[in-house]
Amino acid sequence: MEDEPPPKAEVQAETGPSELAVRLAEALVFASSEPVSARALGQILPEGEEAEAVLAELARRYEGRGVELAAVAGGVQFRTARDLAPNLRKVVQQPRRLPRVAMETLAIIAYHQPVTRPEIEALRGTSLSQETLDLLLEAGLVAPQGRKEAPGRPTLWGTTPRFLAAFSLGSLADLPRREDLLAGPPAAGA
Amino acid sequence: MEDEPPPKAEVQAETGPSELAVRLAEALVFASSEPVSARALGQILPEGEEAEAVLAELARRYEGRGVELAAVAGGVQFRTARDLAPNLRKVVQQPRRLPRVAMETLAIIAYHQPVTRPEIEALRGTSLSQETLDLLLEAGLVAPQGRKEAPGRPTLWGTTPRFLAAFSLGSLADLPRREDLLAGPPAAGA
Amino acid sequence: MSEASSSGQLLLRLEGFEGPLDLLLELARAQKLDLARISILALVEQYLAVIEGARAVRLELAADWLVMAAWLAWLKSRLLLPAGSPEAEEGERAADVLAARLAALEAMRAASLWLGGRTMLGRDVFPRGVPESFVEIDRSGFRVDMPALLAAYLGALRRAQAAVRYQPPPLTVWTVQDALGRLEQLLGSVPDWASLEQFLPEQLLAPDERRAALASTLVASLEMARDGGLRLRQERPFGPILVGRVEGGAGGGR
Repeated sequence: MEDEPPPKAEVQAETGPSELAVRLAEALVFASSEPVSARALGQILPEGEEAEAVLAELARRYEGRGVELAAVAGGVQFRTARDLAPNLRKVVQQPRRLPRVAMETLAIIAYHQPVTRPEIEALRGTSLSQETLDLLLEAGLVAPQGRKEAPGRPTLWGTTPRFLAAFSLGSLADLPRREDLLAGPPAAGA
Repeated sequence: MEDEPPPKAEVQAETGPSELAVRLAEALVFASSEPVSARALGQILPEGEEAEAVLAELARRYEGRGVELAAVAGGVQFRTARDLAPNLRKVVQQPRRLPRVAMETLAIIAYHQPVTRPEIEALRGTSLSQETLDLLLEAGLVAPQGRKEAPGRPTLWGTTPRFLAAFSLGSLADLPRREDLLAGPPAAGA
Repeated sequence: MSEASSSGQLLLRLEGFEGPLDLLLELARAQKLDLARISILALVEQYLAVIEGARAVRLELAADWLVMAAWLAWLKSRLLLPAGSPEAEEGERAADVLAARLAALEAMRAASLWLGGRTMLGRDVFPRGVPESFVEIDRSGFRVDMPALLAAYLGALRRAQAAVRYQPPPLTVWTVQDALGRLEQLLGSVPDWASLEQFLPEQLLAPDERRAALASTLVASLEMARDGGLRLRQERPFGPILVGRVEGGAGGGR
């Protein structure tokens, strides 16, 4: 450290920034949590160094590399090269849970398809919100399957192939039978 | 510096990592707040690239610069060159210094982990203040590691990967052996 | 003499020690010897001298200082015994334990110094000030599974059933009005005196319903008897109640 700067500083004074100045700028910009201005850099540079020239030299050295010196509000900051972003991006899947209402509606559609909205509401004993239906549509688990030939021609709903895939079912026939789900005597008694 | 990268990149194209691989490694390690392992780098490198070789090439390119590649905590991390610290300390925000008691407690946890609070207190011959423990926890240097199967099930404490990074250690195996610590007490004690 | 003066100095700094073990370690270091070869007896005497000195100037001492002093006094009494006696051996073992504890603490002091001498992140070297994160969280997927689907289905059906309000099955009641009609209808076709039971409807079978119908018929017959439509007779308490036609003119049937 002590043998480096003196000779170079003198030489560089005429031709450009010293190696120490560039190293200092590199380290400062790297470690700062805020963009570094030429003025801020000037405070730690040796006497006689031009902060602007040092930053220009630093930017030149990083050209085309994995990391580049970007001019941002208030100064400069290192940024990873934009062309590398797709390689660096790591997508973490964080699937949502279906809300209970949506799960119930899905189950009713699965077991009673094709089924109209009023029928779903009658089965659940409560009204079905558009949100819930939209959520199931968005998830691709249900789809309209024509209309019922009845007054008002209400839409019929059914499950999609994606529903089968999501629940690892070969076909709808693989759904557990209703009779197996509902324990006999209590259901009959009610 | 302009005479450095271009010729090498061409030479390396046949014998070593590709320029893209080095740029990717540079960007990834630069972007991370934690040390990056060769395994993690390998996941984003193009087919046929050796992560270890890419990191070695990257380290070589940063030698003597303002920012250097250090092997710590099972991976690599960019850090400012040590000789620049006196200049940087003036402008870069530093974490709080650990008082002697905290350093001693940290050493005990590092050497005796997993260790309970009463065990730490027995070693030091005095009670451990909540402040000290809070300080180490806040700095992310220690963490609970389960409970001891003993009456009261006291919490067991151990060091974190951040501890390794903070003290530039590759792994806990880099800590000197206790016998070696005691071998030179006159020197250390003085 | 030098011992006394050093004790005095230590006394002034007693507050600065991290407990009795810390002071003992400092005293051991003052012996400028390998920790393995320090004189525990000399150490004990120095510690006790410090504590005595503190008491002389009425310094408030925390309990652990005094507990250590008591234990060291006991240790000293054992160490002064002639070698070979069981008590002396006990003292030797305790002295070894103390020396081991001091060595362990000394090792950790050294470890702490060693750590402090490392290249420290944030002191000697600095990490990147603005780390970037390339992690994107994809929340578009849904987590579904068959048990949850089935549980939801059963839950929905159960709740829908619970929503239907409980309605008790309607009771078939033979009203007084019904009984009046039947009495009037049958009165002409029965012989002179007939038991009240004979006027009950044939279709009622349930015992509860039969008793309710009997009560209604009795009330109806009393009403008709009052109006002179029929006569009633009972031979004895709780005996069968007999119903008779009114022959021609009126007549109190009571």
